[in-house]
Parts: sequence; C-alpha cells; structure tokens
Amino acid sequence: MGNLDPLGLTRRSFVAVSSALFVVAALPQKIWAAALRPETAFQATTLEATFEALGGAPTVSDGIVFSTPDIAENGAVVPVRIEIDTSVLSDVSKIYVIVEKNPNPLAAVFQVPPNTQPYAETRVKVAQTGNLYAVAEANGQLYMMQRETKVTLGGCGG
Amino acid sequence: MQLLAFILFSNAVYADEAYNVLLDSMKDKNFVTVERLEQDELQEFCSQPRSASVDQARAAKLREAALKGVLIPKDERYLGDWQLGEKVASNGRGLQYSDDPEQENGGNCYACHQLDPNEVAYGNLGPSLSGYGARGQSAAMLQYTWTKLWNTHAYNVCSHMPRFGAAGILTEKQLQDVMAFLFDPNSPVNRSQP
Amino acid sequence: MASRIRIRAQLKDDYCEVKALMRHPMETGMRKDQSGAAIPANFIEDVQVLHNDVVVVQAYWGAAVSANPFLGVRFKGGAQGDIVKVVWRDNQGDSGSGETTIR
Amino acid sequence: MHKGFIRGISVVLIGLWSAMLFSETDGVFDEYRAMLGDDNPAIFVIFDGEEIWFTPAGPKSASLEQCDLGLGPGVVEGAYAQLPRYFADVDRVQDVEARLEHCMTQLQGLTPAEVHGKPYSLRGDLGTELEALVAWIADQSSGLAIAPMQAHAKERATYELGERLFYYRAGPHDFSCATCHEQAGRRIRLQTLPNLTTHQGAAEAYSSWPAYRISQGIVRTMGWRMRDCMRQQRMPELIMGSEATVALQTYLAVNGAGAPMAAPGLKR
Repeated sequence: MGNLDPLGLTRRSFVAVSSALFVVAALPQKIWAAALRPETAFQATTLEATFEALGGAPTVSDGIVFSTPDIAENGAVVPVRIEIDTSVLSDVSKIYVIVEKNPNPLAAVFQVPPNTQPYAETRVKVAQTGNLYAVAEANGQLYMMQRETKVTLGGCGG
Repeated sequence: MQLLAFILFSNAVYADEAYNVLLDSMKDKNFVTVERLEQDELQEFCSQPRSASVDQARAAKLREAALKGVLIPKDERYLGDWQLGEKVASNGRGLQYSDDPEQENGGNCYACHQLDPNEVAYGNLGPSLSGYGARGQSAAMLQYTWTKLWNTHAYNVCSHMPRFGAAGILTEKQLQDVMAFLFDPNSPVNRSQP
Repeated sequence: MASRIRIRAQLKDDYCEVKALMRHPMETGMRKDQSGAAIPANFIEDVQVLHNDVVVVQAYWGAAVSANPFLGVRFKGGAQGDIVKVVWRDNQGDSGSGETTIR
Repeated sequence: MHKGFIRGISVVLIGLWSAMLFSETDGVFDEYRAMLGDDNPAIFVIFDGEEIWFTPAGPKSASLEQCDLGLGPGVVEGAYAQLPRYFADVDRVQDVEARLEHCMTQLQGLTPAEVHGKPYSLRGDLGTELEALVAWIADQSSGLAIAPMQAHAKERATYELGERLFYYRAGPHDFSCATCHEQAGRRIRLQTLPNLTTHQGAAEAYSSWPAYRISQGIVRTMGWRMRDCMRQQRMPELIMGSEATVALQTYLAVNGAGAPMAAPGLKR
C-alpha cells in the first residue's frame, strides 16, 4: 500500500499540533464565545418556550432545505443537514436545530458570517418519534422547516 | 434396528459434547444459572436445522405430550384486557440476566410478528397476525390459539416460538390479555390496514 | 491520551467543505452507569471553525448533539494549502482543537 | 516511530474510507445510513488500540510487541483475518481475545482474573483497553480476505463443534442461534438478521465486527457480540475466549471465508 496520507500529517504530529493549539486558541475564544451562547433558549423545555427565547414563532420558508431520515435506526445518532436556498432566503446569519420532544428541544446553533455558506450538518439525539425543526434567522426574522423522524426500537427489543 | 440405534446414539453423543463445552464456556450471572444449559427431550430433539428430516414417531410422541400438558384457563375465560396484552406484546424483557426478576416477563410478540398494521417496527420470523380477530371467537379457535401460545409444539413440533405457558414465561393472566389483543375487535390488531 | 479531533477540508466548486469528527462523550447528565450512579453532564458547548485564523463558523451546542460529534460546514474563499482549524470547549472547561490544510 | 506505524495509518485511512460496509439492509434504513456517511468515530479507538499495544503494562511492565497473533511475534497486519486458529504453544484454537489473554498473562504477568475482570464496556463506559486493541488489530486486516486456518485437525473439529452449538436449543425460550440466523430475509422488529449458514450472510456479519455502535458510542468486538446474543437467548454468561465462543466464531469465519474484512464497521 502506497504511503498515501490523506490527512496531510502523521498521527504523532497530529497529536502534538492539537495539544499545542490547545493553549493558544482556548483562552480568547472562551471569553468571546461564552457571552453570545443563547443560554435561555438552551434551557427551554418546550417548543413554544424555545421559539419564544429565540425571538418568536418562525414562519415556514421553502428556502430551508432540511434533510433528516424518515426512520432513524437509532435515536442516539440522527443525521441532520440544513442548506439554505439563498435565491429564496438571503442574509441568513444563524441556523438552529430543534428536536421537539427532547427534554430541551434546542440542540444546536450555527452562526454563519456573510462569507460562509448558510449550511450546517451534524448528528443529534432524538428522544422519541416526533418533529425536528430547522430554524433560520435572516435580518432579525425567524423562518422554519419541519420534518418528522420516526425513531424505532432497534435491536431485539430486549 | 442397529441403524436407528446408531442415529439416536450419535445424536446423543454430540448433544452431550455440546452441553459439556457450553458448561465449561459459561458461568452463572445474577439469577441465570448454567442449569439452563440442560436440554429436555424436546430441545434435544429439535437441536437441528429446520430442513433436517424428522423422526416422525418421536415427533408424534412429543406432540402428544405437549398437547396433554396444556392448562386451559380457569372456567375457560380465554380473553382478558387487550390494552395490557399490547404491553406484553411490546415488552422484549424478561428472564435475561440483565433483567429484573421481580418484573413481569414480556412476550416480545412484535419481535417476530406483525400485529397492529400501523406499527412499523415488527419482525417477520413468524407470520403476520394482523386482523387475527377476523377468525371469530368460536370455542375451537380460542382453544387452538390458547394452546398455540401455551405450547406451540402441540401442533408444530420443533417450531421456534417459545412455550410461553409451558415454560412459565407468561402468567395465565398475561396470556388472557395477549389473547384479547389478538381477538378483541377494538384492538389495533383488528383495525383497518394502514 | 490527548483529546482527538479529525478534520477533512476539501475544495468543492465554489466553496470549501469542512468535515470534523470530535472525540467527546457528550453526556447529558441524565444517564446512569452500571452501578446506577448518574454520569455528570459533560458536553461540548461551543465550537469554532477558523480559516487562516478567521472565524468562519461559530456553533453553540447542547447535550442533544450526539456522542463523538460530527460537524459539517462550508465557506467561500478557501485555497489549497490554507489552514482550517477547529476548536471546541465543553461545559467542564475542557477544550480541544486540531487543524488541517485544505486539499 | 513504531515499526508498522506509517503503513498502519495508511491502512487505517484506506480501510475506513474504502471498506465502510453496512450490513445488508432491507431498505428501511438506507437513507439513514447514507446520511451517516463514512465518518466513523472508530478511528479514535483505533489510535488508542495502537498506543496500548506498544505501551508497557502489567507486573512485568512489558508491551504486547512480542505477542504472536499467529503470524509471528509482533506481526499484526493481516493477523485478524486468519483467526481463529490453532496455537501449538497452548494446544488450542483461539480467537483474538483468547490470544490477547494469553499474551497479557504470559508477557505482561496479568492474572486471568484481571484480564476477565472487565473486558467489555459496561453501561456508561467509554471503551475498554481490550476493545481498543481488538479495534486496531482488526483494522490491520481491513480489506484482506477472511481466511481462518482449517489445516489442523483441531481447527476442523472446532468448526464442527461451532455448527452443533449453532443449533443447540436450550433455556426457557428454547432459542438457538438458528432460531434467528438460519433463514434469509428475516428480521427481529426492524433489525435485519443475516443468514449465518450461508457464505453471504456469514461474510457480511463476520467482516463487519468489531464495530462502532452508535447507540453506545463505543467499539464492540465479535466476542462481545456472541456474549450479548447469548444474553438475549436467555442463556448464562458466555466467557470471553472460551471454547464455545471460539467455535461459534470459527463457524462464522469459515462460512464467510474469502470475503474482505471491513472492520471496524459502523452499526446501530
């Protein structure tokens, strides 16, 4: 096998590099970031309270291309992908992932500066079958797209 | 006769070796002990591929014994509460060393059967039982279904369905509730297809 | 064993696609261990993706993000050889980071 | 820099990206699995396993670099694909976990009780050393054909024993492995069940373990898979590296021989 090394660095230097950065980047970013984390929204325990904390009930928009699987083999890891069709919805600055029936519906927030594509992909825990919401904030307005994901009892049920 | 004896003998020898290896390879855990490795005659007879040719004489004897052992419910009350039956059918726990022995055992029917047509997460090791209530509630049908649940080998020797009654997995009450889940017209099993 | 992060940055037609996988338990605080004791909440609270030290995505996460979390983002203006860095911080004050070059 | 390291890392990356095999699906979860893609957190566990292999441990503070997995002391690449196999020094057929136990006791001075203390993660754990070792060792065979040794009489006898154990029905539910794994296209709820008596079913199962289980966030080994299946059959606890687990794994490996290993996989 050729010495193909797609990561661009070997494992040893990879650890060294990451630990070195650990000190440098952590400090400033920590102070700046903490100030803007929407704590009340993360603490909300109902969908309504979550929307309230984000600034009111969003209106549905087709500009949000929201992909989630119809049936998830396991609720612990449900892939979600949000892409914004900028021809329909422009100036999106934030994307929220909300799982209605989770103890705390707000799962994740992605802030995207102008030069960044309004796009986000991650994997979230879905407590039980229910609605997932992708919410986009543009010029102070909230927009949303909703999809249902069924979470099945995987395995032999035992 | 020697040939028959040899087949029976070799079967027994192999069964012993497997038993001894398992005895050395397993250990008690919580309330589950290695006594469970001991086979009764039916288990030993059925420890073979589904396609294997079956000694019809021994099979008939086992079928008879299974039928004889079935306990009909007190004053022939076959049907209980379908809503409790649904819970038994959905509960996959019970008798595993990771389970709480104080809790009731589940029947785990959904593991192998389709029941409520709107429930997507069902197995297909056994036939679909959706709309089972359409078979009607004649005494014969109730007795057949009860016997099938109690000890399926009364009809189908070496079936892979557990002996829910004979092996003491489900109580009489739980079996009555599962019967109701199958027969009661209000049970989701008997509602329209999705 | 240092905390780990795996990043891939790939130039696509008009944007750079970043995929990152972070090693983190993302404990919600509601789970119990084998002995029945509650496992304390321990989850990544914020993540930054930087391109040549400029923040391109600032994310805030709750405990509902899955264990060993995955992050996919896209930004414009990246060139081959540029540095893409991902830095995360969790609710217990731990932090981790890693970087790669755009391919 | 450790001897097999550079080669190891490239095998890791090629293996992970090229051979991300999902078990045969009946369509229900295709979309779900496609969206998961090929970012398998097992990569972190593989790095750990490699580090553990080279780290001195135990009363003798020795590493596992002299451990012979069948291809000679310290040879890891390709070793997993040829297990289980007969080992003359113990006159027994062993799987990877039995062999690791042998090395841990002989080379490192651990007692069997210590090795058997907690080989597999329990609820809430984030992975054990044994799981990491097996993840790395299996990854070092990724892409190579499953080729369990069957030259020795004891290896063939182990296969026969494995087949008999496969059909052994016992316990309150009268279950055997065959109850669920003897027919094509079967499911328990939505969990597809490979037919392990066929080449394709056995290959698909055997090649994908060990696997990162997204439901638990850890890598699980084939040895754990056997133990946990026995638990669900309402049987007592299957001892790691025991004759029964080795025989069952031999039965699967021989049935699936020829297919490429694709572990660690990514599973529910």
